[in-house]
Amino acid sequence: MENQAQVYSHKDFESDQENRWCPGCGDKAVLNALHRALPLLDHKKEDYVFISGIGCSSRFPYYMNTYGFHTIHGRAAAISTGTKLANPKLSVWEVTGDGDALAIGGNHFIQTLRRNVDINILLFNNEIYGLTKGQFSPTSEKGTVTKSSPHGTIDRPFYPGELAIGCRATFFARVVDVLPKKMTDVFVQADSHRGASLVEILQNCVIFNDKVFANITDKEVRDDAMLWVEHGKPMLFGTDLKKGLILNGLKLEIAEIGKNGITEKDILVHDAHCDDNTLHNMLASLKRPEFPVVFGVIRDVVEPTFDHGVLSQIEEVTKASTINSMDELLVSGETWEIK
Amino acid sequence: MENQAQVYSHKDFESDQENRWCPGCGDKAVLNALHRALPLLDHKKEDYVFISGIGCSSRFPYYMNTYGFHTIHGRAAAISTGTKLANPKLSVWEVTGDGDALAIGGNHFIQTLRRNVDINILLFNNEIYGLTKGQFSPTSEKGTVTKSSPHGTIDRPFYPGELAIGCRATFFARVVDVLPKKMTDVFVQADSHRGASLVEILQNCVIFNDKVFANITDKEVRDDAMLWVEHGKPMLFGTDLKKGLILNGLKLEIAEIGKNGITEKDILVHDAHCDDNTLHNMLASLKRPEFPVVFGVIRDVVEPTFDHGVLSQIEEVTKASTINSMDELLVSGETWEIK
Amino acid sequence: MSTAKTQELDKVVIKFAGDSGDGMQLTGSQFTDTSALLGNDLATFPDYPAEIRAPQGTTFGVSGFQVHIGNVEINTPGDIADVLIAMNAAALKVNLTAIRGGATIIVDIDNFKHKDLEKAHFDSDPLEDGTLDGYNVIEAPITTLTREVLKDSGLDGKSVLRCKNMFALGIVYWMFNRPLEYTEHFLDTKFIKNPDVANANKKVLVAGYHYAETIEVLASNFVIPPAQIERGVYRNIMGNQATAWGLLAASEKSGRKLFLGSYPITPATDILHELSKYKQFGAKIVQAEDEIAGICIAIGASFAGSLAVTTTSGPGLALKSEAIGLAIMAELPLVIVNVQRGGPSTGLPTKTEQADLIQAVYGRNGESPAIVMAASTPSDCFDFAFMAAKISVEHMTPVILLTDGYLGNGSEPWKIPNMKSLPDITPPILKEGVKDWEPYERDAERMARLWALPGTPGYEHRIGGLEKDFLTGDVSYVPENHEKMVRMREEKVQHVANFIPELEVYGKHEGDLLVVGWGGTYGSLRTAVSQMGTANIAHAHFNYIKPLPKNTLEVFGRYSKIVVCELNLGQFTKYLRGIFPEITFMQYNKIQGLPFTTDELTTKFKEIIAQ
Amino acid sequence: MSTAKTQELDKVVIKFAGDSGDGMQLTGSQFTDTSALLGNDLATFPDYPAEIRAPQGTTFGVSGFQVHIGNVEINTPGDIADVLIAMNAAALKVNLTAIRGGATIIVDIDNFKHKDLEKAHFDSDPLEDGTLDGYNVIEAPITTLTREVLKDSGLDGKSVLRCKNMFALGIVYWMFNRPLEYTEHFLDTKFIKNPDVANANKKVLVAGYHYAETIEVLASNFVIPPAQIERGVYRNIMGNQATAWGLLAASEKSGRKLFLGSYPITPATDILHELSKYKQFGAKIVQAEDEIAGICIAIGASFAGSLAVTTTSGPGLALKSEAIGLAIMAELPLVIVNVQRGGPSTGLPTKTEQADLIQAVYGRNGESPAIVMAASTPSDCFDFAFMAAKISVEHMTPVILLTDGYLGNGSEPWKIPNMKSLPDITPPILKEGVKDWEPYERDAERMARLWALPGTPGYEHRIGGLEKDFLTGDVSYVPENHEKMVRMREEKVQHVANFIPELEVYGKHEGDLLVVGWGGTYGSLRTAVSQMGTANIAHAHFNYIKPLPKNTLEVFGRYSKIVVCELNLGQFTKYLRGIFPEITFMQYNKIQGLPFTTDELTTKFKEIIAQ
Ligand SMILES: Cc1ncc(C[n+]2csc(CCOP(=O)(O)OP(=O)(O)O)c2C)c(N)n1
Ligand SMILES: Cc1ncc(C[n+]2csc(CCOP(=O)(O)OP(=O)(O)O)c2C)c(N)n1
Ligand code: SF4
Ligand code: SF4
Ligand SMILES: [Mg+2]
Ligand SMILES: [Mg+2]
Repeated sequence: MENQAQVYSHKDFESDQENRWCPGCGDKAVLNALHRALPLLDHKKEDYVFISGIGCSSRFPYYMNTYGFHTIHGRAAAISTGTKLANPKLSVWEVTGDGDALAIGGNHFIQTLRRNVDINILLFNNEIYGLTKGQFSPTSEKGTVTKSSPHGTIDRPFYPGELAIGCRATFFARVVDVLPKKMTDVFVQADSHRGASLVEILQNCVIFNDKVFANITDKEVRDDAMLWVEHGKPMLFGTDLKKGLILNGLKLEIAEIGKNGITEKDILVHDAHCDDNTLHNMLASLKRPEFPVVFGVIRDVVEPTFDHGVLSQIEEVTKASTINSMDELLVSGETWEIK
Repeated sequence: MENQAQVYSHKDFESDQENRWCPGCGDKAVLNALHRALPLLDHKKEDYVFISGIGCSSRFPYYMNTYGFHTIHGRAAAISTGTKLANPKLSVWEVTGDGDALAIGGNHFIQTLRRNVDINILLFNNEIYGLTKGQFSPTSEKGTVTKSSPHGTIDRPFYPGELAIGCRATFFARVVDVLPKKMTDVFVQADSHRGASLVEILQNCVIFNDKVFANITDKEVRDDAMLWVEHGKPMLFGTDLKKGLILNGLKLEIAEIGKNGITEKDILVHDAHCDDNTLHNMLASLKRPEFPVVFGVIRDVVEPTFDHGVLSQIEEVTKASTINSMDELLVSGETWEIK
Repeated sequence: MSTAKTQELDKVVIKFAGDSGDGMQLTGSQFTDTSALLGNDLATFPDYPAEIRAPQGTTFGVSGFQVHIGNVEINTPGDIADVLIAMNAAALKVNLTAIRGGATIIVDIDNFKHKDLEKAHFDSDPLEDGTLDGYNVIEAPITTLTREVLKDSGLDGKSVLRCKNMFALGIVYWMFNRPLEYTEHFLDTKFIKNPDVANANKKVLVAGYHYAETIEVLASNFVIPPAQIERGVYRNIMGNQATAWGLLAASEKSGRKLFLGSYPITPATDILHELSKYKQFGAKIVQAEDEIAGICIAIGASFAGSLAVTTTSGPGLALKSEAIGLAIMAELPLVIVNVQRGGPSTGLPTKTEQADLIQAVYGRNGESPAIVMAASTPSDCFDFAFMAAKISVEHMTPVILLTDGYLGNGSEPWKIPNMKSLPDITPPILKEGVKDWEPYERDAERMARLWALPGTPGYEHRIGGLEKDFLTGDVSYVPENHEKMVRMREEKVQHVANFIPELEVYGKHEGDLLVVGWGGTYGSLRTAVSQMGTANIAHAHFNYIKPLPKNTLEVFGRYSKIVVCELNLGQFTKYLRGIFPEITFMQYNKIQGLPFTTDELTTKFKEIIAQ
Repeated sequence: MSTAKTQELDKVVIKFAGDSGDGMQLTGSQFTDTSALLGNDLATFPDYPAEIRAPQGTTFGVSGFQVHIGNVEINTPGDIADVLIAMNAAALKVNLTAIRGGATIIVDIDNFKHKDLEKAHFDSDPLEDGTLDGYNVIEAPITTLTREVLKDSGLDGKSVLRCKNMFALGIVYWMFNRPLEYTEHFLDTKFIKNPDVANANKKVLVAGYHYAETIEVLASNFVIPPAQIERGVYRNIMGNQATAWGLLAASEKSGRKLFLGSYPITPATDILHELSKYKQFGAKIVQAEDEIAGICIAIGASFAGSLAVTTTSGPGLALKSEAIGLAIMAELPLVIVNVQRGGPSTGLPTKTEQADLIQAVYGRNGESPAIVMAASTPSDCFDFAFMAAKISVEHMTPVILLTDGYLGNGSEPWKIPNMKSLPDITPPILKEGVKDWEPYERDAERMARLWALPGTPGYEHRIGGLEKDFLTGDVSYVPENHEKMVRMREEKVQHVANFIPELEVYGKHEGDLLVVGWGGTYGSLRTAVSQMGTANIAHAHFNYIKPLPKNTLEVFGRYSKIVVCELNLGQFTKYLRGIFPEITFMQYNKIQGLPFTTDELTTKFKEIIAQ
């Protein structure tokens, strides 16, 4: 936020704590991507605060050589809100899991997006409760078999992007643990967005939900399964980027460049900055196997932030106020003297 | 649900409790509309259960001569879920306010919609906390001046319909306290929908938020300000229903019949039952003064309900199970005998 | 003109009662303010209905305002009224059990018609059926006379009726020989944009005064001379307002911005309302989505260096339990104000009770000691809110401050303090540039760790809810470290005893009976003990619950009997027994949503002494 | 073949320790099951790392399983091990302080290379630097030998390594003269789809056995003859599983379908897992969005007539506080199982502690009495879960059942009961057709109101969290009614004392010292007291906390000294002092996330008696 003289390397952000995630856990890739993103940003090291709830992913702050707070389950959004409001010059990153944010923390999650507090929310979505050893989460697809759903789940899942847009979120992006460079890029964009920046990270839990995203991330399917959007660019995917999205009425369809006279010009160009969230919602909800899953910054619009609102109201009230110290307040209004 | 021999009148549903709402409170109109809706439904009187949280609106169960539970603040959705699951033949109605459902109860609200529990949710939205004497709520428009926001609110509001659609809700309708007959109609439709039926009721709080909906309900503006949708019917409004909605790309626009060659045929026909919720979301989010506010059943689609899923899983497991009594369970697996 | 004579009185309890819409709160406050200006000591208690605005004329829609004034020290709003103003039948019905035999009852006879009696559930007319035998009943046609006075005012019917409370006030002003100027001035200011309404009200006020002077029914009127009150500038203050101001004062003194994370709940909401008015002090106020968010937002703000506060009442405190544990573990300052109400569950939300003490002390998982304090009068809510904030930031751990609905909504004259006269607050903020600092390092005196604020270079560190290493604050599963930390957190709280005043008694230095109370029962207990005449009795009142004042045991030892009086089933008693197994505690409890009355207390005390 | 001689032993404590991936839990269970089949009494305790799967070879990734077997009564998994199997250097490091001097230590020498020592934070090699002087160390190249045995098996390297735990098990089977059949059969069943793997494991098991038989280092092997165990059919059962089964049994007995609303939390989650398996009993299981939803969904189900249950651990109990108050006010049955863990806050989630007692008893707003019980062994979790359900539905009020991580994860042989032998459960369900019934009418004996289930014609009524009229259940603000209801709710809970067994003591009927405990410390206290020889001592163990058994005071009166032993700072002690001010309680506390050891207890008891 403020200009800094110092130039940081990723090492500056690595803490001395032994990493306790399972070998092969996707969380490590995210950590690395973030270690690499921070030096690209414009904050002083001492201004970073990482605040997490409880879960495997919520151990994140211990591995960051910044200010950090590993709080209680589900409440990281509220605690982050408090920290940001109290000192708006801090760069506050909330780290949370699909259980932490969307089960117990569901309320704070939606309220934080609604209020548009200027924090970055890293939502580690592994579609499972890792730390408690493998129960289904609110993002587990229907039918998921886990220790607490031996016959498959009955719940329909949440789709974080759709839920966020239901709260009129101003920033929503999706990344995946296997593509660290792209993660770093998106983290940088999340930071530069003023307001609540929600980044959904598809993260593989090797122990309890291994390969849940394999149908998206496997090398063989990846090209057809991922569509990376970029503001101002046509929404292309597939090997050699020969497929793209077009609109038919209120529905998205896949078109192949070169077939049926389709050229790149026919392909929808991504507008992350348009106020109307209809298309963003459609993009966020595309699912395999009919469609590719959309990655990158899907929505990024400017709206007043809550923290800024709080500050400017304080300023306005202060300007207008005639009572400016406690001694003045104490004798204001009706008083009388006993002599 | 089950066929009933008995025919009820609204009097059968009136309890003997003195009504304690403020004179002129919109809650009373809702109560009357519901007293009149129940006799039109197919449940036995003893099968109705009204479950509320805390708030002025949550006193509702006391005025219903049915089973009722006035619970704690924000938890009516969870408690209703339990009651419905425990005895699926009951007709469970959750009664809640904008604070009860969308502030403290936000999490249970979204999870209940996500799970698609077969209950009816009456959300009394007066954009204020009534019972605690007038603080802003999560639905209060930005800038609202209340006792706790003497300088206007900074929060952006929730729009219940949008939030619900973000949870993939299967039923969303909107009504208003000043049109009791329409309320009754919609309550009947909510009841016949299997799954979570969310009815947002715009309700006037005469004491703390009087006339907040006047720009919609005032006799002079009403015709232009309200669009009542009905499945399969064109979306018309205005005096003599001469205006209607048309689609321009991904945006809704207002067209006037007779102008620019527009006829009734050009007007969008409402399809409440289509799976895709894009248009429903657009309808739910129309706002004054650019657009009329949309009322009636906006979305009503069939999806498996949570309660049905729970029951059928029990049936399946029971069929497949070889252990069917506690005595059998106790001696199952590894045992040994000491002689 | 009446020939009534004027009598001098020591003190009197007056209750104004009417429909929610009748303006009884305003009427009562006017009488209070005028009396305060005359130098009386006083205490008040408003008594709102649970419903926002119940149908007119019903018993559950009655709103009351009781004021106790005197030329002697006044500690409570009074048990029962000497004068009742009943604006309708329902107001009489509701208050019948709360007036002294022989009391004066002024009724607006216009609202005792058949339908009024019915709504009030009177089977027959109480003005005729002997119900009021033994009372001095003044039947005034208040509504009719108000209409009459204003018939040419040009005001509409509804506005005219809104003036009738001024007629009643006029009568009472005459009865107690009070001047009208203060209220006339108030009306002019309040209706500055509407002089017609101001004038109408003033006219009716004067008419009421003259009516009382004229009619013969009032045998006499009274004078209550000024009390012996300490010199100084005074104001009236309500408990919840005093709490809010105490917190603001602590913010100014400590140099830490106030940060409130709160969710509305009766009867605590007024603190949120009050603080929302003073953004010019840099106070940040978040009305959160629920109690859990309220406290968590505050904890986040505390981490960042604010004077963090959350306010609530019983059910809300229950919801905050888990997060309080986090603040204890993270050793962050946090003030939790709990304005108690009747429980359990939703209970009696508009009534008073002291039944959250044990929740405040014990209501969390694990060994999670919090400092617990309690205010005892509307005005000392200021002092204890200030002290709660001071102790919390100086000792780096949460403080729970208990008040109650009776204190929060009650008001009394308050000698305005000077900010300079308040103690300093010195939060242990870690200054830039210190070497070799460890996050859980602590000073010997207070055992408080240092507050290293995010944004300060070089102190990057991580805290959290898992058990912490004694020095580094890193996560530690070491068994001995856990035991050390559990004992340290308890000891740190106990250490606060070195920083709080010792317990003082009122009455005999030693004797037959020590009356023990805590929190909001101060007024009733002090009054009762002072009325015990020559009995060998004293009163010890606790504001510091955990830790207790250091001399507590010594004080207890000076009396042969101890009775702990509480508005619950004996929570403080149980707590004291756990700490002082060597002392025998008797207990006296009431749990009716109401304060103790002097009578029931003195009766009990005499009984105990006689045993 | 070895010429070792066979010795007879009374009991032995064996600890299997290795990397999380080394299969130590399975190894331990196999040894346990085989010993159980031979008729030994036993108790076990698994000791998981907090991390799911930490990097190989690190100390925080060590997983252990301790088993205590004997031909005498065994009440605990044992304080310290007589035999340690350490699959790598980290496993040795972590367990060094938990083995008896002179113990036998079997190490896999292949995992004591330089990098292994480094990861385990050994500065020098413990096998050489004298660290293990005084122990009987057996250095076996387990990994190498396993590889050797399976070199022609066709299995890949990873799968081969997964068999090495069987080598260790084989060694231990030889040491204690156990047959291999049970485990061989187990392996055949477990890998029924993968006979290659089954055969490989069996081969390695036999190889280990033969290795031990062959090498000369093992001076002797041991026999532990069967214990004197009551006749009957037995199984091993873990505490959490027993809790689940007790609830299922109560459901069958009461005719009320089980309904669980729960949210995962360590160490309670296994109850949810276990119950999720038995939908064929009609049990409805909802994994809710959080603890509050979990309890509220259960309350909704209780209203509709289910046997409603919610399960959690400390922080979750804190979150449920408010809703428990609702169930108390609405007088609905509800079983709340709290599997305690180390606190405060997130604390030590995988460690055991008894520090939620006071939260269970007091942690709610207002006067909100709940029945509180505690199980004391893994297997009696069945009995107390059953009783909690019985009491809750029969008395129509919530019951909090406390267990802990030590009980929940521990296991022991359990004599399988017969459903007929369990007491009946008769919920007070209101039958159709009763006239003149009132919602809050109650029977004299139990003071329970009747359960009028939605769906029953004619009983339409409203309940809720506001104070209720004593009879009609309508909302009531009447002061006297409130006091009556508050006292009634407390009394109703106290009345349960008439329905529970009296307190029994183990040891002397009267004497010098009564050792008092509650819940999960049963095994340690009983063992310690039994080892006090001729001392005039007895042990009284509480399973019913609120209300206490009726004869509690009488029992206390029979001993000159009483010491209350708890894994907290003295919560039960405080509670008892509040109830029995006439009794002097000493206390002995430990708060390290670990159970008491017999040694520390007997030392303490002797000290007290000598005083
Ligand atoms: C109040 C409370 N309830 C429950 C838990 C147990 N718990 C810890 S983490 C967790 C879920 C973790 O899932 P997620 O947020 O998806 O994180 P992951 O481990 O998958 O990264 C649960 C249920 C807790 N610590 N505190
Ligand atoms: C745990 C808890 N927190 C707070 C409250 C106080 N409270 C009661 S109702 C209410 C809000 C009511 O608003 P809404 O749900 O919109 O209902 P309305 O009164 O407007 O119908 C609040 C904050 C409470 N009763 N319990
Ligand atoms: S359990 Fe899953 S999410 Fe947790 S650390 Fe292991 S791999 Fe990662
Ligand atoms: S306060 Fe408002 S919502 Fe509540 S009863 Fe009165 S008018 Fe209705
Ligand atoms: Mg997860
Ligand atoms: Mg509302």
